[in-house]
Amino acid sequence: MFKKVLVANRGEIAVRVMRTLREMRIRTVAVFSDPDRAALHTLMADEAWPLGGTTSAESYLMGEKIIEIARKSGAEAIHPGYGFLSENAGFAELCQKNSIVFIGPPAEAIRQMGDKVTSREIMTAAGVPVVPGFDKPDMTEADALAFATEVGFPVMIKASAGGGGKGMRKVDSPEGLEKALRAARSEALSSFGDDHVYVEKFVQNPRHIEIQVLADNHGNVIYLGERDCSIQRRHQKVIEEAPSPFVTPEMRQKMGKTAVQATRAANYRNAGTVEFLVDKSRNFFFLEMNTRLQVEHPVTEWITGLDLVAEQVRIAEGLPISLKQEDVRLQGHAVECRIYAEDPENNFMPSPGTVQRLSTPAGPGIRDDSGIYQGGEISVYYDPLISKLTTYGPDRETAIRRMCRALSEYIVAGIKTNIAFHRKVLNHPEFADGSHDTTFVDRHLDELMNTPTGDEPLAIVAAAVCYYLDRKPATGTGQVQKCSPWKRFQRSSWM
Amino acid sequence: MFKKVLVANRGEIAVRVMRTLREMRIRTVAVFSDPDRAALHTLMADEAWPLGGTTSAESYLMGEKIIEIARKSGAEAIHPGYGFLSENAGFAELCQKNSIVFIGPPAEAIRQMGDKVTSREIMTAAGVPVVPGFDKPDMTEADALAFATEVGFPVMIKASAGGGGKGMRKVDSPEGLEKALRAARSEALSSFGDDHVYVEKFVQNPRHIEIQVLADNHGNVIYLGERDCSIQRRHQKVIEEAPSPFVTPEMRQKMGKTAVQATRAANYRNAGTVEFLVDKSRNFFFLEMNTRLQVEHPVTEWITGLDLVAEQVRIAEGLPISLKQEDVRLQGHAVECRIYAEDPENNFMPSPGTVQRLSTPAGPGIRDDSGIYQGGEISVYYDPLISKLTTYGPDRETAIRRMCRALSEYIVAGIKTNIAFHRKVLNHPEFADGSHDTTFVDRHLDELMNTPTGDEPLAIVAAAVCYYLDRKPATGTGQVQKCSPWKRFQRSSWM
Amino acid sequence: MLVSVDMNGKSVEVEVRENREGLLEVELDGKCYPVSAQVLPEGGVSLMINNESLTVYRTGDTLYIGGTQYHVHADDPLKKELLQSSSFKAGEGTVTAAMPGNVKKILADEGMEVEAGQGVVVLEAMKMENELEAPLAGTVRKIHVSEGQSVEAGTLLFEIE
Amino acid sequence: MLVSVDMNGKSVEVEVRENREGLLEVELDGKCYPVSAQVLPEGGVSLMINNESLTVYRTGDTLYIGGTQYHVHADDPLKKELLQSSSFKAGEGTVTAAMPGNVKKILADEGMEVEAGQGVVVLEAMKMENELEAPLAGTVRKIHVSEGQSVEAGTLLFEIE
Repeated sequence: MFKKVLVANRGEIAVRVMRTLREMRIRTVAVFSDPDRAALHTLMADEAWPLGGTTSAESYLMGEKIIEIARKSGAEAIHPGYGFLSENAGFAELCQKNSIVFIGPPAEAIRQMGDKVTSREIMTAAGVPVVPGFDKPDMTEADALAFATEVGFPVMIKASAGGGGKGMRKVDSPEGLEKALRAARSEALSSFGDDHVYVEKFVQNPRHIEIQVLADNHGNVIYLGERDCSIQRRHQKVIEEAPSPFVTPEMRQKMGKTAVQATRAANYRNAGTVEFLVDKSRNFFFLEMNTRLQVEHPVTEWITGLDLVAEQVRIAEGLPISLKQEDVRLQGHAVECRIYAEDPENNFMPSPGTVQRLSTPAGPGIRDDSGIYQGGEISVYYDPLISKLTTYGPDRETAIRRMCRALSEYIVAGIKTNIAFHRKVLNHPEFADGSHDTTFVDRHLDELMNTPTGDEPLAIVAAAVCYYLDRKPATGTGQVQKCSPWKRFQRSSWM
Repeated sequence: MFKKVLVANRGEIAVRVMRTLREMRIRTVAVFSDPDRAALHTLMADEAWPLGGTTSAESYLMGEKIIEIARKSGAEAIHPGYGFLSENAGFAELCQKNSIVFIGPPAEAIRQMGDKVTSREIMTAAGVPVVPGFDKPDMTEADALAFATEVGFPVMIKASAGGGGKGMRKVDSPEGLEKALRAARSEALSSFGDDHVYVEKFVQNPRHIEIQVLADNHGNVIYLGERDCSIQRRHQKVIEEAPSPFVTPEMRQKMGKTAVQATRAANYRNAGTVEFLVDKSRNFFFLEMNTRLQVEHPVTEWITGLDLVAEQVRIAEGLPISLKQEDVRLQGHAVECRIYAEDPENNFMPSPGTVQRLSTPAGPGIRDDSGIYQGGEISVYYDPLISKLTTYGPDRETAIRRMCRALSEYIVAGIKTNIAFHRKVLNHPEFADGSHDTTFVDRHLDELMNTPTGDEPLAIVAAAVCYYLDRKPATGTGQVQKCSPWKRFQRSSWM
Repeated sequence: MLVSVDMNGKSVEVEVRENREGLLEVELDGKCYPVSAQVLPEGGVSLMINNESLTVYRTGDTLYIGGTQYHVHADDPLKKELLQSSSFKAGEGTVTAAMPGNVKKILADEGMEVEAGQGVVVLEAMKMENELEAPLAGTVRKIHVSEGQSVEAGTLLFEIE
Repeated sequence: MLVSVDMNGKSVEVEVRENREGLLEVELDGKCYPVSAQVLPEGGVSLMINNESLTVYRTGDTLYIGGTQYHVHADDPLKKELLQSSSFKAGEGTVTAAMPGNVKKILADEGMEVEAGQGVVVLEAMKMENELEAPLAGTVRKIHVSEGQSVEAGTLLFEIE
């Protein structure tokens, strides 16, 4: 059993991983950049070691330095969270070279799944359905046109090394092909240092559905049902749920078995996710494999009762997965809303600043995985994800109603957030009946932005009353009482 | 379906009930006493109506006034929570007279189960095992002695109208009998206005195990497994869990069926709890039936996935229970710690005051049902229970470790709490192996009070550093940064 | 007290009065709301409008009600009117008094460079001081009044170019 | 800085120094802890002792560390010594100087009624001002010193009866 584990991450995911480590009675080591001296993960850890630096590149991406801290602190393993070094095959190798356990898959699996062309090839060979595509090292415009004509427009051009929508172009007709090829290649070269692109059939209005898998060193591979992540904005997931309202039991089993096949084909270990695009006829196509813990893993934890981080740690320790496929029981329904420090009314611009007031929802069926605290700072340097709010209920409707209730209790003052945006999505009839797809946010953006809540007159009354209370002379009337808590706090010897 | 429900309670249970009502899209009506103008339940409700008064008797026990508010506000039903009017048969009748639905059992069931002697009689007639006892309207000392000699000392003298340990005396030998009878009668008279007492065999070192039942108006009665509430201090539950580490599957079924028998015998409707004393040989005896929602209901909600308040509302609306006995699936393990505003080091004296800082635990498998907020007041007039913290895990050990982790994140500053006391109980080997009984706290009180945490030297270093930082002249050194958040807040136009 | 509230680009006037029982009466769009207000810790206010319970938190011009942010600016309508009418009446850089008052203070000298929004003249009207700002960045060409001077509505105060 | 810390009825002395890098060095029981301190919002302090991360919240004399409350009183040891030795040395109501110093201020007149704990004489010693309090409630019988006077250790300062 590990005695000490370093968490090579920050924010909500570092906090979430440390919580499980603490429950496993494993000592936690945090690393922190200069702006993160007072970040929640730094404060929560048993040990905290300075990385120095400000930007990600200067701090949380400094693999060598993190290894050095692991050695100095005596940590036997490193949990990379998601993002940063989590899908960096070189870092996984570096851990191995230094006899530190990387809590994640083998470097080779990361490398192969990280390359879109290689992963397509592996999956095709293993009989996993992929989106029809065409790839050749020196693909010409004529090659691409021939393929596109065969499968029909529109098609997608994608960078082989790609991710995050970079080096990607949708082509609707033969005329746009040449220009799109050129643009995608140049963007791929500048983003990934590699101009290799390929062409894929474009799946119309797909759903994004992914399968959570676990694989250990004893040959066991299991799947833990699916997550539906079709509420996206610019390829960024916003709301996820499990199970998917679109997936039938037969389809679940078929997708699950396919994901296990894919996992075995990739020689995969630890927790991973096989992502699929699903068309309206419920055909599913391999999209990519994420070789790490996903942001949205809590919805799977709710419906399975498992702790996926604990499973990751156990697998990394060489233990078998704690249950067999036939013992996996999916019960109830869970929904996740990603709470971002961003301004939906200003094109979703990140909104850093001081959290002047924080009130988090609580009560039955609520889980808040947050990385912030009242009075703390949200830095301009890192991801604006401040919390993953998840709710659970016996059925989808209960989970959604519970989420609406939870969001109504959530106050993050001092910065802008997408809390109200979430409520509008949840109350939209297309989301309520589960018929939405990945184009939902784009199609309804105006509506999601400009719907009044009905509370506007109350807000006006409230603003006027606040203005009045601020300025009214202090009289001793009964109904309007002013009791400043600041005075009370300032009297304490502390400040 | 109800459109509006009045919650005739305050504190954490009022908040918890309102959360479910909101999820059911039912409008919530709070009532509040003068000191509760800014209490959480007042702030959270859709409507809040002043009761006036300060003490419970002047406010939350004013049945007529609450009915009047229900009528004025148009509430169709009243949820009484626990305590206050929840087990007041007269109030349930008053509701009925005013055509307001009382979300709880019929008045007659409350009345019968509220009287210890009557409930014993009903249970005995229904074949439910009760602790061997003796009761006669004009019981003499000789009667009591004859009974005690037959079943063996020690015996308990209990008030028929009793509760909360009042009018109760343990008698170890014939010599003490007369004095104990006299004392119990006089205490019963002054506490309940009724000096009727009876004698019971004393069960040595029992466990307190109770069965949650639901009964609807369609003849359905189901049980939802047990809760083990053996960690008590002066008959006050402190830690509860479900399932009980002491109960075998056979015993669970037997106790469950007995509880259903008891429920039917009492002509019961809605949610209720049948409490049993269990001796070392796993014999169980009916103790009493609680005709309301219990404080510890969340542990049952965790392991069943049900929302008991939602079930209560549905049953009160005349709908059947949402599931059948054969569909009840108990999964995993849940633990509850009652967080009290009290000082364990000063004989558990209540500790009212201002919550100067509040930091609640979060993350996987944690639920906090609280009635307080940062900056709010804990009133001297009401129950010192400020929160029910519950944790869940696939097994007992995980749930307990998770609770230890959660308690380590819980900060309630400005008042004293029993948070550290809970951690000591959870870490005690007798609790860890599940062999404890209701005498646990009394037997280990010294140990639970005086164990150092090991962090004392750190506390001393911290105190010295805080003192230094308070007094040191402000210099611009790198490592010691002082950034007062108060200054920041005060700059805002609000203050 | 008359309060001007801006929300989503629209401006409304709200009257807030306190009656003898200390209860507030808020008039908006011809409707009168009785409001019991209780200041809460950390920027909160609990309002009861009739018996509706409304809990509001505020930082600056942002109100938080039930998980939603509202950007609401409340101000003295007189001050607003003075400012708006001043800057819109004459040429872009010409500021006049919107109502009778008294010049309390002159904050800039002729020939001085000012930013848009920088205070130039403080006018006292209806017992309230209102700072009249430069409507645009530029040079103070002329100040037509002096401290202590009484002015009528429409009096030319200063010009920026 | 020397700090006297009381905990569970026991008192220890702790030395806190700041080195050139701005890092604190805390000496307790002969052991020296290097401490990096960061003040947090709302009464918090983050300490790193070597690399151990310790997050502490404080209200008054109560420290909160990992869900546990510690009652810890920190004070100036000199002030404590002065107070204690003063009030314990002679008769109950007689207060003497525990170390050499200078009488900075007299806060009470002879014949005045004072509460227990009420300040009577301010003594400056080692550049620190220390208020010497009445050890019991009563009347100030005699003040033996005057403002500005230098005193030796053991000098009788005042008597309460």
